[in-house]
Amino acid sequence: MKTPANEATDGTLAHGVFLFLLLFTLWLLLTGSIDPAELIAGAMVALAVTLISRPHLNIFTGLRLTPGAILPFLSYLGLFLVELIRANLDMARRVLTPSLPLQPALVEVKTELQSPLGRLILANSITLTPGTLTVDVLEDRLVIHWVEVPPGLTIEDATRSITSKFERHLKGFVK
Amino acid sequence: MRLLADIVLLVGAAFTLLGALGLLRMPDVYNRIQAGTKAVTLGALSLILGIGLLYPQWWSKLLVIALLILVTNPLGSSTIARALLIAGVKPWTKTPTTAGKERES
Amino acid sequence: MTLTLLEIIALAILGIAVLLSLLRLLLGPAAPDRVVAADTLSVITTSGLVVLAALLGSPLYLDVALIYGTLAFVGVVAIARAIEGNGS
Amino acid sequence: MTQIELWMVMLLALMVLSAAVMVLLVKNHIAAVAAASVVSLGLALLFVLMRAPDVAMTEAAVGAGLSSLILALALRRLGLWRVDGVKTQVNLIKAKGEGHQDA
Repeated sequence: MKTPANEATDGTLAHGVFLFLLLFTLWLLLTGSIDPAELIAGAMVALAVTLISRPHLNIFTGLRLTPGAILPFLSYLGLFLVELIRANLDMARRVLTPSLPLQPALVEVKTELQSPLGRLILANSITLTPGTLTVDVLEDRLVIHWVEVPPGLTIEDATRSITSKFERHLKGFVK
Repeated sequence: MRLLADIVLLVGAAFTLLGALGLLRMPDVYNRIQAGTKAVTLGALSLILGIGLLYPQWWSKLLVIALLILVTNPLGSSTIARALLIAGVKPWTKTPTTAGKERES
Repeated sequence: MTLTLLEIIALAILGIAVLLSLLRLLLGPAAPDRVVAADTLSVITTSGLVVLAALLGSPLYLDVALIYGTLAFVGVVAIARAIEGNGS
Repeated sequence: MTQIELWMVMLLALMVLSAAVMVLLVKNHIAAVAAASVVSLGLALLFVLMRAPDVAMTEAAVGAGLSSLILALALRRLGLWRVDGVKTQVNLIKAKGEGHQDA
């Protein structure tokens, strides 16, 4: 899916190629056959969609399309799956405890990611990890609803314990 | 193979049930969104994994459905939560606390 | 396809989950609770459609799940935009 | 139709009927839109159980997507949405002693 051949610094051509490959892969997955007619039709449709939507679709420009981005992406996926399962066990424990151990509050954390795509992935990851739900994104801060807030919490503590572990990996492949 | 797929299906159904139970038991809207989103997402993913073990020839379409659920479900929940916060629904707190930097909206 | 005991149990658990979410939809003290319950029900239904496709043994039914998942998301976002109000 | 499918049809019929009755009874407009989308969800599942995937696809597209989109955007344009229990709104229904808390 990554295009190691395209290391263009400005990124427009590389991102166009990335969008084309993404749409073409989606076509292949949906049809589920590698008949030559299907391949040609899929390539034409994907090319048309890429050409039409590329000037208006800016969300993928946040991606870093270098070969070194693959390793952080894979380690991010691994961390995300582990956190997803931990979140569910944690939520199961809370739901099944008769007294409902909850101490919810809204907290704000800072993020260092600049691009909209990076913030989108970060917000999605936070929503699926233990006890947290992204409520709003304001400039470089995220408003988070936290199920169990430890007493005496500052914004740096919250940033460290919620976003840092994802940002370390995310910085490798998004801006 | 059949046994493994059945166990994965059972785990998925159990997580979905936990999500629905959380939806029923939690005290306010934001906590309900949390319980519903997390448990139901993992439940749907493992149900799809179990079906993929039963019918390996369907993997491509099942992969698309799994990615769709993984992307859209947290986004939809966050959108609802944001809309409720903008509309002025206050989150429930057990005791008035100054923990965290609370937001006056 | 013939079902094993474990699969029947899994189906029954899914049915109970649908019933509990439906209960929250019917009881929900205020409108936001009902919206959240409808959202959760739509995701449970998407996975339920996949299970039904396996039960009926035809990949045609997977397309229904795909379309349903996409359009339920669109509906949820539209409802959320309505809750936000007219840009106030 | 096997025994299991019969049980599923009964569950779905319960779901569709109760959601449809709720659309009529509930006072809040957005809650009614959400309940209407649940009705079309149950109908799509029923069509799948009756071996009609094309009808189910259309029902899913129109019922879950388009109708809730159009209704929600119309409600937004009309400004008919109020969150219960905030703002300065007096909850008249609750004051009269009826069961619903919806405004």
